[in-house]
Amino acid sequence: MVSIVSLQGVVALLGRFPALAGADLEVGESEIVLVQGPNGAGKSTLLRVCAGLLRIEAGWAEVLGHDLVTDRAAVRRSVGLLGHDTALYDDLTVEENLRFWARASRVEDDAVPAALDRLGVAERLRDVSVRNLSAGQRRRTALAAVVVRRPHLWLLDEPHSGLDQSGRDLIDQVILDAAAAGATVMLASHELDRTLDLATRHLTVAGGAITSDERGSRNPGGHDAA
Amino acid sequence: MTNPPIDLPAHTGSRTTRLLGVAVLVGVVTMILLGFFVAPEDDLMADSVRMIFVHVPSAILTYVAFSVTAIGSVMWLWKRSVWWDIVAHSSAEIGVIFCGLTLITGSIWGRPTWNTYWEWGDVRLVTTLILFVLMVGYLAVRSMDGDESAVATRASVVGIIAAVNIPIINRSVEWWADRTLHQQSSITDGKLEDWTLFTMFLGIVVSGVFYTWAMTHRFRIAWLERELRDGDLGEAIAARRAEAAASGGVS
Amino acid sequence: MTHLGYLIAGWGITLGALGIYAFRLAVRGRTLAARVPVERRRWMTAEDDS
Amino acid sequence: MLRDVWLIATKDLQIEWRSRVTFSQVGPFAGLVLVLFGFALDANRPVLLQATSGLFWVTVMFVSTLAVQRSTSIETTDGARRALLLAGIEPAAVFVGKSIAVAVQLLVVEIVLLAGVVVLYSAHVEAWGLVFATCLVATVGIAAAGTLLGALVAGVRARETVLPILLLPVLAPVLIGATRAFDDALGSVAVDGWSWLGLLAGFGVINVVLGALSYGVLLEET
Repeated sequence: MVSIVSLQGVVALLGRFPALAGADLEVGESEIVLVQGPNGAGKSTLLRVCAGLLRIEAGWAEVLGHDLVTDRAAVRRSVGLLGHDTALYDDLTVEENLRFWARASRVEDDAVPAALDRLGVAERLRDVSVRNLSAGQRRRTALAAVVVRRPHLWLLDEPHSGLDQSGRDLIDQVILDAAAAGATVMLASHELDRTLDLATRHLTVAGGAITSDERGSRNPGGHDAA
Repeated sequence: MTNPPIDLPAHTGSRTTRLLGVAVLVGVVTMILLGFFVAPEDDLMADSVRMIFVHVPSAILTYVAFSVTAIGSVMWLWKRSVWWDIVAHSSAEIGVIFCGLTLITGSIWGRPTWNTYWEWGDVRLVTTLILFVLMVGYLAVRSMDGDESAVATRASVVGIIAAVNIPIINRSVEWWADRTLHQQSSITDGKLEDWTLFTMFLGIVVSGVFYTWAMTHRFRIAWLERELRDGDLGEAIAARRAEAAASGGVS
Repeated sequence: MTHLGYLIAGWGITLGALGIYAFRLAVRGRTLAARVPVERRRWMTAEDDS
Repeated sequence: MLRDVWLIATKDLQIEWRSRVTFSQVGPFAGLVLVLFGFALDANRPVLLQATSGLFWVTVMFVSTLAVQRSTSIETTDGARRALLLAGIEPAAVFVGKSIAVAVQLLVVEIVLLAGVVVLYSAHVEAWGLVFATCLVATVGIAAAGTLLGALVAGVRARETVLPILLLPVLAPVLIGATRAFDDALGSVAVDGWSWLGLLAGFGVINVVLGALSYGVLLEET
């Protein structure tokens, strides 16, 4: 199995608070990993560490073959992170935002219309300023920006929040397609009823460490085991 | 740590700092005696020349202190050394005091000698004022909210910006004023009497010793503050892991 | 002595300000040190012991 | 690298073109300054003419703090800073791109101000070449120092007060140098204006280099 994420005893600080206090994790190709746990457990920090955004205070970590201790910037271009904020510019239109982020990430911006279609962002909305979008439309646009990048590792923090039923279904499908295409997905979520079936693995995070790690009902890269 | 040290004092002093402190006190008394009774009056400035004994040492220590801050800033960015970060912060705080004193004594001295409290045409005065504002800005950045290492990084960049820009500020003021009232290096042109020179250098030494004393105490205070605020990282990690254990045991 | 007023002001402010700062440092050090457990007052054991 | 610089600069300018946030703050402010000083000093036209160049550059200084604040808040309001890191753009390219956008906006303000002083104060420009060269070189320095310090206070509560405290003293050489060069160009004081351009250029180079080197650590930290 090719190792995509490999953490050993990782400690990461927010200020001086050890948000991760010795996390160990191995994630392989095409896995869909659900990260669950109470608020403040360290889920978002775990995703940010995997994205190469946080300094690693102690321990060892490798993501997509990049050593995060010595050079955490190198991995960034290959991951897609959907965080709590959507990283969209209010005064640009939906399409302009996506084209900007595509060019910034050095991918072709021809993929932009297709990605917007994929996320069900209606044609009439594309020339609207992001400022005028609803929270759900904004979230879809942000996820479209991740889709455009075609990342090898998807890091989704509460991807379902603020979305209607069709939006949630759409996100599940996007995640499944990504995994089927060989990407690895880690998603932090509280919506267990929805995500438990989706994931190939269930991690529980508490106190800045991974406290349980179970196989899910779905096999990596394959279809329903049931 | 087998024998716990007995009777540790609850203050930031030590034998060394007490020695330094005594040296400063002796130095100050000597300065007053030499400055007011031994050093002769100046032909031009009469007794007002005795202001030099507090003004010049303050000015020199200002630049020493801010140079240390600049070095500490570089070392923080380069090595992420907390030790240097505290040094930079402590030195800036003491430097601002010396800088303020330089401006105040300078302008008090300016009144009898130049007949004005403030002379915009004077290069060093104006540069020192700008430096003062910059370092107040440095301390303002220090007191901003945000996590500790972010604050240290922001402050370090300010320290470096100030250090890099001060020469060009000085240059610009120099050209702009195109004249300066300041004593054209009164130290080297031999116009000062021997005792005046000696007392001034003694003043620099005494201020330097005071700076060392204050730095030591200020450093230890900053260290204690960190200890109180963060505790030990190892303990924090242990506490964090205990949360995990409480919620179901580590796999 | 000429300019005595100016001199007293200049010297007084300098010594006064530095004195007050030194005093405040010492007081702050004492209050803080009292609140930190003995084993974490590092310099006392590491550098020199009085 | 150049491609990224262009991308960032056009993005910031496009945002300003759409929203006109900076312009709507700065326009009335600059107009007000011109008119108020006109009232205050008009009884004495020679004094007004003498003060023109200083007035011009003091206004530009204040405008620059507004422009920099806006330029910074574009990236901080919705976490775009983090996204820029993830996109893998060189921080130096972000710095240069944002500086260019700020500089272009400042240049527009300067042209408007220039028209203002010519019309309202009847300032007589003797050397247009010197005026434009000064604006260009001074603005590069202002934009670079401003963009760097803007990133430094980004996302902090007291940023509106801290930014001017830091930026204005750093800009002192620009204020002095550009004012002197304008004095020459407007014929109000007999100095050699071109010699001041060297100082302005030096300031620009130093602060562009400083910004390009340190923008990255600031972007990473927050």
